[in-house]
Amino acid sequence: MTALRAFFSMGGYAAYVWPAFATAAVVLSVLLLASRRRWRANAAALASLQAARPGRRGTRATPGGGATPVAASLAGDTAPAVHRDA
Amino acid sequence: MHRFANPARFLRITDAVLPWSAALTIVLLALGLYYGLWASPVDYQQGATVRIMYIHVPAAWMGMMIYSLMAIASAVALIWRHPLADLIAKAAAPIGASFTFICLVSGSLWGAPTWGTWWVWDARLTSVLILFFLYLGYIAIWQAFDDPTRAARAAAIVALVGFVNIPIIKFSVDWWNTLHQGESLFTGHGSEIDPTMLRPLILMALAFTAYFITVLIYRVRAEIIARKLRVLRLSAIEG
Amino acid sequence: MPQTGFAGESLSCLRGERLVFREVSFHLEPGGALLLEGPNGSGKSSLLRLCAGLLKPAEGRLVYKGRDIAQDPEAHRARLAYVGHLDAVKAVFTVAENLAFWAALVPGGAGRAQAALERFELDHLAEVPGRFLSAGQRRRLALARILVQPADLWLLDEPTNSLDRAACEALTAAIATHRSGGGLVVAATHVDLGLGTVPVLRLGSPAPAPAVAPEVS
Amino acid sequence: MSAFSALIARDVRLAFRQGSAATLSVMFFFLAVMLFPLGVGPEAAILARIASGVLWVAALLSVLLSLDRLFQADYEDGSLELLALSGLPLELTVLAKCLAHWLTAGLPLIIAAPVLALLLDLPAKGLAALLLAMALGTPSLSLIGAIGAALTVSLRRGGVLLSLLVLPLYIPVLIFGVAAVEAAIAGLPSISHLLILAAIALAALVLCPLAAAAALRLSLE
Repeated sequence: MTALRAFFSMGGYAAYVWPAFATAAVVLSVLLLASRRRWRANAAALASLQAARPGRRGTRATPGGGATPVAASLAGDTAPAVHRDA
Repeated sequence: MHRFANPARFLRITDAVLPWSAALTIVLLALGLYYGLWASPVDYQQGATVRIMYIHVPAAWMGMMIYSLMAIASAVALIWRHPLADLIAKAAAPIGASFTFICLVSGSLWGAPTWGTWWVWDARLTSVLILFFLYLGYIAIWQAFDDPTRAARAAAIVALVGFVNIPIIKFSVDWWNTLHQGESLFTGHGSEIDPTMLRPLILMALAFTAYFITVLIYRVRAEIIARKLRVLRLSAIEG
Repeated sequence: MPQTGFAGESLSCLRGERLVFREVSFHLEPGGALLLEGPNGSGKSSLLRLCAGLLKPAEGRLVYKGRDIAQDPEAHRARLAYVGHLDAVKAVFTVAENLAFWAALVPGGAGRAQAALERFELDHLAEVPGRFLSAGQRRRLALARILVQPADLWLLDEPTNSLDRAACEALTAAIATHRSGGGLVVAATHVDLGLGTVPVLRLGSPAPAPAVAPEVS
Repeated sequence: MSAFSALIARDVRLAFRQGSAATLSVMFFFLAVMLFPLGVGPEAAILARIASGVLWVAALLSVLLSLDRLFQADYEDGSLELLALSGLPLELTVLAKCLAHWLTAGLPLIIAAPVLALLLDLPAKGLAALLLAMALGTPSLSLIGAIGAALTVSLRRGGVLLSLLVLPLYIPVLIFGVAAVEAAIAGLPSISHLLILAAIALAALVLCPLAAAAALRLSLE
């Protein structure tokens, strides 16, 4: 037990070492969770938005999948070369 | 920026990378903490507070590395108008700001026992503090514009201007510090760091990098989907 | 590719993430005029800003005398005069001072200032500070500014805003002399500018096909 | 060059015609400096010790306050887009406006500085270095500030964001400006600090118009 207590006392500097690690842990985990939640929320919103409007959007058969020719060509800036993947 | 750029390739790549980076983060973090907190010697002078170095130094490295990455991504976005570069820079900023904040807090905690106060205008800490405000400026400019494409280009300019100024600010703050104060606590640990201390430092730095990649993937995906949502909602109005 | 005059080839315009218009083309011969019509927000101003070079087309290009204007923006700027919604009149400067500044930006502009003022009946207001001018007088000052510039291409965005009948006639006359000298005019307006039968480019109708978002792959 | 000088003349005349614009930054400079004795206490010893820092911080803030005058008015009344369409390249337009801004905001501070140096008991040896350092430093403040002004010109309440963007970039000018004065007071040569200030000014002269013009094109779309 004493080894454990010695470990946590950090040679008397516990009041400095642990808060440093604690802030790092808190900040990094909050950032991780917030980022993941934001991704999940957006993905859900997108799914529901597309589910709610399949009639208008889904039927448009687009050759070769992906965006329609016009939309795809908008991806190019100067020369209207179609580059599908960013 | 292209409304219809198809980020399929990016999504495919990150699908593969995500599980690996997440697993790597956990493993490296565990190893780093084990070696950092347990299996490494105590400093003869500072005692156990030297362990804070394993958070403080990697966080400083990450803060500067991420800002450089943002500057490169911004340059790519401005010059080649690559539609994803903006999103990567925007997604990276909060992560960089968090690391810089961690670096400041851990720096203050590390110095407190020997300085007797919570903050000393040490050259390194002051530069990191200024870097923190560069991050805040970058994040603020994104939110200032209501049109995302304008915000993207304005933020790219801010990132590049900031990046050009970082060495000048670093030089002037270091120079200012030697003028007013001479020696500072941190110079000690730079050179004669023995290998047993170096190992946790590197492990923690790698752990932070893996963490950065993981969170960056989440945030960039959220941005891509957010853009699609905007496009869908806009076309709903036009349609 | 047309070698003379000013042409737009399958232009598409993105304002932020909104598709304003796409596949718009036009061709103007020297001395020609083009009217832009369409509901608000249909992109009339955006097309004019594209022609001026303030805005880059998302797709397609603008060609002047056979050369893409993006290749030499400075030369393009030198050959155009643009009148937007705002009049750019400084309240603390008099009418003459306002015009003199814009004249100083172009070679030989000063010489044409007096004639420009007379053309739009502003000569008697020369010493009146900008803040005392009515909206119509400010608009006439903005129009007088384009007479000072040696421009082949006039880009007019709702030029007749707040103009009285006499000023409209003065504008029509000015456009006529400009076109007779081989000048080109692109104007967004819903008021008859007395240009006679002139090609009209209708924007915003039928509504461009709604933007299609790619399926989430 | 006539277009370039015509634009400078117009902006300077505009600043003086609007009356308060030019004197505003000097009045703020005075007020900001006057606050310090009231706050820190009137003892000459303390004031002399912090005088160069106070003068430089106050000068920096008064330039910062007058930055929105650079593009805001022209953006709102449509002159800016006409200037962007004029024969003068946008980078030169930005340079002309920065020069005019320096003439109406930076220069008056240099003229007012000796009086304020007296108020703060700045040692006489430091005065020459102060004026020289401000002459070399304030142009950089206008040029660097132009980038922030250009970025926030289309924003309704861009003022706070402007200072958040610009102040970190002012730090090198502040550090070497004060160092030049402190060195002179200590009897040391301050030439190296002045040279660094000059280097910053030259770099700003070249790079800032590019960045500011890019930012302006963005908001003129």
